[in-house]
Amino acid sequence: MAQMNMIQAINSALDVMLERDQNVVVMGQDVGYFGGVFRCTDGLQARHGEHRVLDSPISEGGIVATAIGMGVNGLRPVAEIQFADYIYPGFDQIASELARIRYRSDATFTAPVTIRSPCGGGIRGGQTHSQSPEGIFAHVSGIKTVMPSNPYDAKGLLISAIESNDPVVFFEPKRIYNGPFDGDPEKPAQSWASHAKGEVPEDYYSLPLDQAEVIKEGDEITIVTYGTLVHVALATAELLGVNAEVIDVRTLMPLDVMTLQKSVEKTGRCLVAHEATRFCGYGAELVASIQQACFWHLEAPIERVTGWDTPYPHAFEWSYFPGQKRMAAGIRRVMEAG
Amino acid sequence: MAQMNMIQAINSALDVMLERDQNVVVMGQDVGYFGGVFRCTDGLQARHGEHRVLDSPISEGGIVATAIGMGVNGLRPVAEIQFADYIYPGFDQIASELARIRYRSDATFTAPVTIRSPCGGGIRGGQTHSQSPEGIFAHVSGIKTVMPSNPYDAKGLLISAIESNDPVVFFEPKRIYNGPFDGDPEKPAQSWASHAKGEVPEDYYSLPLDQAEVIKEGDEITIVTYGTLVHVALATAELLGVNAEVIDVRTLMPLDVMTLQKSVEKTGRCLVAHEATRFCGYGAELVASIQQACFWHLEAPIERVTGWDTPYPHAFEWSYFPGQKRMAAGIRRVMEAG
Amino acid sequence: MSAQPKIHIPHPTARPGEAPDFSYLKLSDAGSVERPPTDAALQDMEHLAFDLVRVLDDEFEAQGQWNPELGKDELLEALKLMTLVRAYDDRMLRMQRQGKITFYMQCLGEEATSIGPGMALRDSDMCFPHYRQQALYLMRGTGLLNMMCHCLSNTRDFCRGRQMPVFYQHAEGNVFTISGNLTTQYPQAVGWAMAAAIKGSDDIAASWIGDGSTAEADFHQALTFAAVYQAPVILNVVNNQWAISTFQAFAGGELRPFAARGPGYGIPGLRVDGNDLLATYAATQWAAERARNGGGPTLIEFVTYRGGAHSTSDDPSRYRPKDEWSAFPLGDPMVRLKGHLERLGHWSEQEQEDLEAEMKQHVTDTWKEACSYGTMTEGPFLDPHEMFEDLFEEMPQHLKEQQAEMLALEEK
Amino acid sequence: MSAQPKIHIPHPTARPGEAPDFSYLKLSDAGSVERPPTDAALQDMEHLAFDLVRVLDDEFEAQGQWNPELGKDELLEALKLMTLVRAYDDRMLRMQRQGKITFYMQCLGEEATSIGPGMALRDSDMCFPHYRQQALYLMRGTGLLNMMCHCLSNTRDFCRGRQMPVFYQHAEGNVFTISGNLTTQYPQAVGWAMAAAIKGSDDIAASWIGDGSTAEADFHQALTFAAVYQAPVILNVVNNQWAISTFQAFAGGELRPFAARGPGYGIPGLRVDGNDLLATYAATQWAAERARNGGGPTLIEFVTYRGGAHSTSDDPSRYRPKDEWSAFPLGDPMVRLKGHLERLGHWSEQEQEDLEAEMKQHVTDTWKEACSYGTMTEGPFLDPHEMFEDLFEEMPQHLKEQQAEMLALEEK
Ligand SMILES: Cc1ncc(C[n+]2csc(CCOP(=O)(O)OP(=O)(O)O)c2C)c(N)n1
Ligand SMILES: Cc1ncc(C[n+]2csc(CCOP(=O)(O)OP(=O)(O)O)c2C)c(N)n1
Ligand SMILES: [Mg+2]
Ligand SMILES: [Mg+2]
Repeated sequence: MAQMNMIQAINSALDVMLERDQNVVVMGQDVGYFGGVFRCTDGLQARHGEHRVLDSPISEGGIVATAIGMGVNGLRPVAEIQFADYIYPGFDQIASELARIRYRSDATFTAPVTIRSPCGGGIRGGQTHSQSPEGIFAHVSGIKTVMPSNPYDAKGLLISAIESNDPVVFFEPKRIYNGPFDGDPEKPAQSWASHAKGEVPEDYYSLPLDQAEVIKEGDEITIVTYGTLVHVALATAELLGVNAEVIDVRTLMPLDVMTLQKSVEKTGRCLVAHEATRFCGYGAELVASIQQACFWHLEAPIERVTGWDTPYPHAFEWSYFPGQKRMAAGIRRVMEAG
Repeated sequence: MAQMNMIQAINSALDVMLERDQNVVVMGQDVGYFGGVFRCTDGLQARHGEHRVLDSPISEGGIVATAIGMGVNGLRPVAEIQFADYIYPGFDQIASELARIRYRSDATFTAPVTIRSPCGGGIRGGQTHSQSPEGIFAHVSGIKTVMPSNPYDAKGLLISAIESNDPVVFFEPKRIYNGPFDGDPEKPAQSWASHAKGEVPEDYYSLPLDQAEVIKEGDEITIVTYGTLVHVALATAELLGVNAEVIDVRTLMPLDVMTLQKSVEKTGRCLVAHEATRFCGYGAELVASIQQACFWHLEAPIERVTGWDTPYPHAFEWSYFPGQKRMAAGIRRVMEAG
Repeated sequence: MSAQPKIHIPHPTARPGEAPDFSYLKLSDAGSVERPPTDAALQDMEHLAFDLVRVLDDEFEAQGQWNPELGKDELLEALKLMTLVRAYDDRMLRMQRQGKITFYMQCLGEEATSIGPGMALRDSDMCFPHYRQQALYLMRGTGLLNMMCHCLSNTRDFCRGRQMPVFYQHAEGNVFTISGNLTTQYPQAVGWAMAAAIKGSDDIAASWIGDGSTAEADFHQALTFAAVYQAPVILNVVNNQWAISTFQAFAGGELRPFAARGPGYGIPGLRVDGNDLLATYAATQWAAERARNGGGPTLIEFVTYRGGAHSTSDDPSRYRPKDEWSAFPLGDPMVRLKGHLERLGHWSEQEQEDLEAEMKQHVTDTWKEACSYGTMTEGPFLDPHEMFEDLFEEMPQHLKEQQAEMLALEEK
Repeated sequence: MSAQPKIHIPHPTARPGEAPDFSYLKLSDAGSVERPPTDAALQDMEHLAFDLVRVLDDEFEAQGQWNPELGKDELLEALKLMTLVRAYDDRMLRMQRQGKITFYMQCLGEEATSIGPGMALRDSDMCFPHYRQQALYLMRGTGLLNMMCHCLSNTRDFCRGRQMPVFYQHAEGNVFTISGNLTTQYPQAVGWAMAAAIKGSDDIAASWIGDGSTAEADFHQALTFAAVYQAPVILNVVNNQWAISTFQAFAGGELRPFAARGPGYGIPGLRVDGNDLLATYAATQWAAERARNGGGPTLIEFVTYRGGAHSTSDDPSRYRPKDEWSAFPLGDPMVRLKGHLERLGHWSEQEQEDLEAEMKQHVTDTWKEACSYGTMTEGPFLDPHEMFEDLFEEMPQHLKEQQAEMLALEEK
């Protein structure tokens, strides 16, 4: 076992897969010689060659499209979109093509492409470097959508994504690349070194792409979340002294409803939380699925704690980010209702 | 008053606005000389000139982008995307630009663009001519999303969309262009002529962009829906002899929660229905909003009747479309629960 | 403010009721354009994007350096295929009119833009077609029966009813699954070609789009990536003068031919007589050799004309003269190929008549067989529960539940 | 399978530690390129996409037909602006390093690519810049103070804290709001220009992007729409040789200059010495006159060099030689402009020193004033509740509720 931050864990996943499978190729803007603007691909080109770790033109549509073509021709491309905010020029190729090639061809053609992209705020990136668009991708039938919350999961889930014959969109919350973040920007930065999930095997391992994880057991309330907000939820519940069960969804599509259901049937109360905007976001699906599965067990309405329904403003990062204050208010609303 | 089908009503809205406001321009593929593949712009170029009703190159991204530029320069463009399935190449310009220009510039720049696009299945269009992507647009902060269910609303809402200084994405369920459709494909085609909402004033009028409409009052269950499924809901409830309150959402964003809440507080039971795929779709937001607003009044879980979470297969159009059978089952589930 | 010319609005040269006018088309004489070596430098052949590579002259004789010197068998094979495609198109169009299939798209008049290239490629080269290259599927062994069954969405449909008619696929034959979304396959072909080269294969990729489709973003993405990585790919633009109702000028064909986009990116552009099978073959052969030898991509514009409606949903008499096709200066590819074979003494009017009758019969027989696997109105039908399959390799839980929901409803 | 050359991977001519090598840049002598009339036909000036329009020679003398014959006042105005921009960049870069602002992007070495064009345009012409045209905002009256306040996201920030530093805007000055998304403004500029023409105005639009950004889809959409409608627009590509870590070859600049994309679409392409203010002015003047008279769009490539890091988040020493800028054959635009003024006897070393000191002082004073309106760490601060405003013309109910939620929490 080694200590890794999320960047190193992702780098390690790519390295392991480039080594194990000659068909794996890594591509994206600045990922080659330079090693990526967040260093996730650092050293990979030097180790695996410039025909397997490719710098790409600044064209997200072209990156996804050529990755599809490569996938159809037997490669297993892992494409980086430099920021999730810039994935939209590639959206048509993802939603209309990548998600449908297997289906429309009755599985005679497939494109096992993984698209990695850093998402979320917290690095003063303003409205164009902070988005969390996972809800949009979760709604597109035919792709899997993943968001890890720690180095251990990041590596194991990314390896599974690369090995999957289904296309996977893999969002990496950049705020927790270097350390867990509990939602309090005043605190000194944490590192993954002191965190259990910062222990990461150097070799190959994989994690299932359809299982949520109960991060902390509890019986008073279920907090269903993923990405950065897992850490905010844990910290806030502790602060409030609420015995919360915190569930990390991990794979947003397909959703592991069973794990959520079990928990909410136990606690009777549920809070759903994410950093993305609220309206018609992923949290809505969580609420809809949970209320259907657990209606008779619910003792209070399911509440959502999310980013506001505006862009992520540069000056108001911490007013925008759903931190401990909003999480606490959400927990209280759920706990006090009824 | 005149009898109009939805195509004529849309045509009339465009005509009225081209006449009233010299800044209104209409653009899109085949909309000019030809009058549009669904004939929504028939005759407009001849009447208003080829500099105000423009054929566009086959480039949805370019259409949206140039419409934005025109909007910034004082015009009020109404752009047609030939099929909602083909809106994605324009998605970046919609989500990253159109939705944010006012916001990021503190309202010093605005682009009052309306984007019209036919959506939905029922015309044997297969997986690339049948999509209902409204949920994706409803999730993008900064645009309004509208879908009318009849000629009267189509004209009034489209006029409001064009007059609005906010960008609006306006989806037109093509299955009901020529007549209401109650979900039974075996029945002879209906025409709008015999329908109350087929009565459409020839002149200017507008409808608010933030109000749902109670189409039919009832007290046993609330069916919240929009577009084609409004008609399916009405027919099915009647068939079942259930005294349903049927609400047409009309404007999906902003959502008129108050009207839904009032109804569900009265009925205690709610079914949400749309043609789009279910997972993380617009129905999830309806469920989430309603369960939060009306939790203490709910006597049963809110159910969803939707398209399946697959593409729209050519051969199985009527197995895919959420018709009367699925609507009836949904109503029964809600009515019998508890 | 001054009295200012407004923006330019492109117009076709003739509208319904007016006399067709193709004077805008710059034509070269057959045989007049030089054929550079396939490793020539771009700057030595830029004119190829403006000239028109033609082999067959008005007397149907093959002329000049681009003559691919096809033998009798190959020429006859091409003619047979063309005759078959036309018989197929004709039948399917009528079947659509009779409501037997929901939709159809002919390639009438454009047959040589896929048959020539298809013949000049290797079977292991991958094709990413637009929707008017039905000939490619026939050439690569898809089989008429399978294609008809697909158009019928019947029990033998290779995509199990998931796609509209004419959106074929043929993995074993290396022809990609057609998308309804224009131009998406163009940069995919570039990616496929890059992968071939990365894997050390000398297979190449070829893709086709229409003139109107060149305006889509994916055109640029394809050309950019192809140029940057020197991908072994042939990018074809079938300029049949019309998109749906808009003339090719609306995609930017008015000022410069589409082939001329190529050199701007550093990619050779060839403008080719698309109704001359010998020319379409020769151009592809040239570009394939160049690509296979590491010379990178080529952009080929085939100048042709859409002889029929855009699709069965279209009525071209609303926007163009009815007799435009007959006035098209590059003629009919079938008449020209047949003329060439006759000229060579390999073929006669009678033999052509017999061939047409034979193909028609073959199509009729196959249609009957196809219908025995089901039509839209008469069984046997595909099983609708299959609609949940193949979206993912393994069906996820929520789709299993939806499938169960569908089943449960039917049992009621 | 054969031993096959793999795909081509572009390489820069030098990596860290290696000697800079600009031999790939084709240069023309100053004054050597002819200036065609602004209504010339494209085919008579295709070479302009390959040549390099230069006015200032190595002795800083203005040469040839492109000499815009600027007067002393204009030249001095340009130099002052350049000096100001450099002082501003320098200060802001240091302020970012000290943590006073969160981010910054210099335009070091590229100043002439916006100052020349900005001067040659009319004030009513609309500019859609990339993020390295800070000079345009200064020229159009945005004001140094406002720009600094924006970078500080303080109470005077014109976008009320919504955008990252350097994403300026200036509606009254007709300079658009900058987007973080590359190239999106390019086709928007085309639409703006189309609208101007439709409305009967003779205002034109100009837009700027970088070399790397030409690979984005919007580049193609802009060129296509501009060509089809002959929109009165100037599309500038600032080729500063680098995107972030990737050399311009990765956008396809290796085989053909970016200016050469233009003619492929039917748009004149000019390749211009971007470090020669007289040339950047002259090229814009030419293109503006052409556009204003109904001659349609022009694509201009300014050849320059990114003197600094990509942004304050970047460390260029990881991917390129440290001394590359000093070896750049087109020099430093400020040195050249100053040299020209000296040569004309209008300016001296001493005057320049004084000017620099003055500008530095001005920037320092303004910075102090800007900070009085708040910094990221010290108040006064913007009111965060304003974040819900302006997304829509009227705030919809759900945003009112979210705003109330935020307020309620604070009261606790
Ligand atoms: C992305 C997208 N936009 C629009 C359409 C609708 N559409 C289908 S075919 C067509 C015209 C294409 O013209 P062209 O590329 O010239 O091909 P041709 O039909 O002439 O072969 C249009 C606009 C589509 N299928 N996909
Ligand atoms: C759509 C999009 N993709 C990626 C990025 C990230 N990014 C910001 S600047 C940049 C490089 C741009 O290079 P170039 O166009 O040459 O401009 P320069 O910085 O040299 O002025 C990249 C990749 C972005 N901002 N937007
Ligand atoms: Mg065409
Ligand atoms: Mg650059």
